[in-house]
Amino acid sequence: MSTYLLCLVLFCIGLYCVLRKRNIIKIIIGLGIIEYAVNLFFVLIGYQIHGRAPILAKDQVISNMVDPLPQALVLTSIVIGLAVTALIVAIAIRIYEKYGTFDISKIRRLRG
Amino acid sequence: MKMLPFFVIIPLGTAFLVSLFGKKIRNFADIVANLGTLCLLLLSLYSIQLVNAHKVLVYKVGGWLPPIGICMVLDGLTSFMLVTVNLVSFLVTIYSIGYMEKYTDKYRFYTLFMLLLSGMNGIIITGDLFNLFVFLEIASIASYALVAFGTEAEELEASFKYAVMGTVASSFILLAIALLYSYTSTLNMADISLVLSQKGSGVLVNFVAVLFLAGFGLKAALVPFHAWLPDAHPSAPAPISAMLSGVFIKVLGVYALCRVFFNILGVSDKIFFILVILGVISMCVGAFLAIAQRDIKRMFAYSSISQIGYIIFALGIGTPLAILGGLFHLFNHALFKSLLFLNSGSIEYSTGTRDLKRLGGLNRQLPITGYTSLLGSMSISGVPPLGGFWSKLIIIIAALQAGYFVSATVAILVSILTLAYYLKFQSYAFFGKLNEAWLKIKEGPGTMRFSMIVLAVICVSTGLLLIPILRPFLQSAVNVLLLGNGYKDVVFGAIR
Amino acid sequence: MGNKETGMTLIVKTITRLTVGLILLYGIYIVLHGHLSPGGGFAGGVIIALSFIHLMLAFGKDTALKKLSQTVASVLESLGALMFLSIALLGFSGGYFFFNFFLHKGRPFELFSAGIIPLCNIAISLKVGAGLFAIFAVLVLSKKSGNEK
Amino acid sequence: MELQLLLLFMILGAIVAVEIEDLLSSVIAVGAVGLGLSLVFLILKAPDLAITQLVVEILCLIILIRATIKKDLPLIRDGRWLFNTFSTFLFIALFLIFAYFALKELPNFGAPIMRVAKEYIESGLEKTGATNLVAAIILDFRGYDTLGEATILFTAVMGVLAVMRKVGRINGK
Repeated sequence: MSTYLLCLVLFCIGLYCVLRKRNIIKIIIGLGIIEYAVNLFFVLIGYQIHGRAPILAKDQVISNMVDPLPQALVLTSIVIGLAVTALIVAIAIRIYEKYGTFDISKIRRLRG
Repeated sequence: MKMLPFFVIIPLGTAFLVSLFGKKIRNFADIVANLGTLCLLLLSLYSIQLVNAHKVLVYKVGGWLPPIGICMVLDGLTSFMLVTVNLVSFLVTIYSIGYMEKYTDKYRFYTLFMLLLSGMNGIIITGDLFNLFVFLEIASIASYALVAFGTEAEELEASFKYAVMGTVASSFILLAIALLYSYTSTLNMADISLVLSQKGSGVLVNFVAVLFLAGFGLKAALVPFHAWLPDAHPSAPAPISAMLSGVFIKVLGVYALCRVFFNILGVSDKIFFILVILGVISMCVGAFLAIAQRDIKRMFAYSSISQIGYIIFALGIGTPLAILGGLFHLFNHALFKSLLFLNSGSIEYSTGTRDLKRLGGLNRQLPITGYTSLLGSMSISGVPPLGGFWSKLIIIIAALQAGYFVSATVAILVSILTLAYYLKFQSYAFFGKLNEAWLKIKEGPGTMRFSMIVLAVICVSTGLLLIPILRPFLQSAVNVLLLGNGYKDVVFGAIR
Repeated sequence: MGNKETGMTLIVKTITRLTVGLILLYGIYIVLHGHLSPGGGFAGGVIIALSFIHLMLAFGKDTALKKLSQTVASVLESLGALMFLSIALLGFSGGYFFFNFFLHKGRPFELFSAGIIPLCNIAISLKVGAGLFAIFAVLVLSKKSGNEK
Repeated sequence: MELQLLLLFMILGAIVAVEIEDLLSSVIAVGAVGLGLSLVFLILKAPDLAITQLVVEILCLIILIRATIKKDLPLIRDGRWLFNTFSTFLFIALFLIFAYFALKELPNFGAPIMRVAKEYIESGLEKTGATNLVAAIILDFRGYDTLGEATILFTAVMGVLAVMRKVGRINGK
C-alpha cells in the first residue's frame, strides 16, 4: 500500500513539473518522470512476495513466479516513452532554432 | 472473418513500402497510398455486410483464445466507425495528391498519414484494452509529427503543446489500465467486464472512470481540456486538419470513451450526468469562441469543439433515440467538417491566406470551393433538409423526451449561433466585393476538386441513412451501445 | 564533445576502438538469446545503436556515418519493419495472423528453438538499432547546421 | 524495505530534477531517477525490464544532453501567480486522496490475482518453446502488441525525420 502511494507521489511530482514549469526541457523531464511512475506502478502490481523472475531454468520446477504479463506490457511502454521523448526533443530543438529560447512564456505566437 | 487483421495490415504495409521506395520512384507514394485507402474503404463497406450476416465476429490473433491472446472484434459500432474513418481518409488521400505538392518530402507525409490511419483502425477493431492503448499511441505520435509537418514556428509551437497534453492524457489512460489490470487481472475487454460484474464496483472503479474520462476527454478536446485543439488543428496541413477534426478526435475520444464506459465499466446515472454537463459546456464554449475568430481554420477548430459537445451530450442522455442521434451526428460531422477543412485548404492553396478580413467575393474565382463549402456550412448549422439538420433534430427531440429541457434549449440556441458564424464565414469569404489581389487565382488541381465535390454530395444525402433500408447501418451501432454489459456475453458467445 | 570533425582525445579514441566491437557483439548476443535469457530484440537493438552512437561521439560524425550512412539506416529500418510484418503475415499459412507457424519448436533451452520468436527478435533489433541511430544522427546533424547559422 | 528506500531515493531525485535551476544538472538528476528505476526493476524480479530500462535511459540521457548542451540559458522563472500554484497543489492533493481510497480495494502488494498469468506460467514453455516467459508473451501470445510497439518506434523515427526538415514548404512563406 505505502509502496503504491510512493509511486503515485512520483507521478504527481512529474505532473506538477509539467503543469507549473515554463522551461521546455523541464516539461520534457516532467513527462519522463510521469512515464517512470506509470511503468513502475505496472510492475509493482505484478510483484509476488518471494517470487522468482519469469525465466525457466533447466531441471527445476518453478513455483511462485512473479506475474510476467505486466513486465511484457511495461517493455512496450518503455519503448513508447523513448519514442515520445525522441519526438518531443526533436520538436524542442526546432523550436529553439526558431525562437532562440526554451521559455514557453516567450513562445507565444499563437493566441488562444 | 479472415479479413479483420487487414484493416491494420494494409495501412502498415503501405506505410513501410512508401517509406522504403517513396523517395526513389516518382508518384509511387501517391499511387500506393491511394490504392491502400481504396482497399480499406471497400473492406469496410464489406464489413457492413458481415455485421448484417453474423452480428459479431471475433478474430483470435495468433490462434490464442482471448483472455490469453489478443482478439479483434467486429460488431455494429466497429463497422460504423470503420466506414466513417475509411471513407473520409480515402477522400482526403485523393485530395492530398494535389494539395501536398506545396510541401517538401511528400512521401514522408504519406508514411505518417498511413501510420495515423493504421492507428485509428487498430483502435477501432481491437478487443483488448492494452492493445487499444498501443494503437492510440501510434495514432497520437503520428498526429504530433503531422501537425508540425510544415516546420514553421507556429506549427512547431502548436505541435509541442499538443504533444505535451497528449502524452499526459496517455499516461492517465495507462495508469487507469494498470489499476484495472490489478483489480481484474485480465486485459481483454469482455473479460474485464465479466470480472467487474462479478466483483461489483467500488471507489476503485470510480477512480478508474475518472482517469479514463480525463484521458479520453483530453484526446476528444472536451471543454476543460480543450486548450490544445484550436492551435493544433489549424496548424496542420489541410488534409490533416480534415482528418484530425473529422475523425481523429472521434475515434480517440468519443469511440474509446463509448467503448470503455458503455461496454466495459458499465454506465451509471452519475457518468451520464457528467457527460451531459461536459457536453453542454463544450457546446456553448466552442460556439462562443468560434464567433470571434478571423482565421478560417481556427473558427472551424472551435466549431469542432462545439459539435463534439453535441455528440457527448447526446450520448450522455443515454436513451436509444439519443444515442442514434449522437452517432448519426458523429457521422455527419466527420463528413462536413472534413469538407470544410478541405475547402479552407483550397482557399489557402489559391490565395495563400486564411484571414477572413482579406478574403471576399471568392465565389467568382473559386466556384467549386464556394458552393461545396456553402453546402457544408448549411449542413453543419442544421438547415433542412441537409444531414446535419436531421441529426440535431433527433438529439433535441431525444433531450426533450428525456426531460432535459434546459439543455435542449441551449442546444437550439447554440445551433443558431453556429448558423451565425458560418454565415459570417460565407459572407466574408465568398460573397461581397472581390479583392483586387485575387483576380488571377484559379481552383486547385482536379483531385482537390473531385474529393470536395464527392464529400459535398455525400453530405447532402446523409439524411437518407434514416430511411428503413439503410437504417441497419446506424441501428446496429446503436444496439452495441445499448447492450451495455451484455457486450461480454455477445463476444464470448461468438468465440465458441 | 569536440565540435570539429575530429572527435575526442586520443585516450577516448583508443578505448573506443577496443570496446566498440565488444558492445556490438554483446548487443548481438542479447538479441540472439532473447528467448532464453533476459533481453530480447529491443534491448539488443538499443545496445547496437548505442555502439554506433559511441563511435559517433568519440570519432566525430563522419567516421560513424561512413560505417552506417543515414540513408542505409532508414532503409534498414523499413526493411526490419517489413520483415516483422511479413513474419506476422506468414502466420496465415497456419491459419491465423501472428501464428507461430513452426510446427516443431525445437528443444527448450537451445538457441534454435521457440519458433518465430528469435526471428522476430532479429527483425525488431534491426529496426530498433537502425531507427534509433537515424534519430540520433539527424539530431546531431541539425545541431551542427544550427550552429553555423 | 530496500524497495521503499529506493523509491524515496527516486522521489528525491525527481524533486531535485524538477527544482534545480541548471538544466544540465536537472537532466543528470533525471538520469539518476531512471537508473534507480532500473534497480527497482531488478529487485522486483524483472531482469528484462532492468536491462531495457538501463539502455533506454542511457540513450534518453544522451539525446537530452545533446538538446541542452551549449544553449545559452537565461534564468527562467516559474509562473509567479500564486493562485495557479495553489490550484495545482489542490488538484494533486485531491488526486492523492482519491487514489488512497481507491488503492485500498486493490489486492495487497505482493499478492497479485494472476487470473490470466497462471496460464502463461503453466503452459508458456510447452506452447511456445521459449524459456523466457516475457519473450514468449511479447512475441507470441501478444505479438500483435509488439507489432504496434515496433510501429510506434517507426512512427517516431519518421516523425523526427519529418520534423527536422529544414524547408517545410516549397514556395511558401
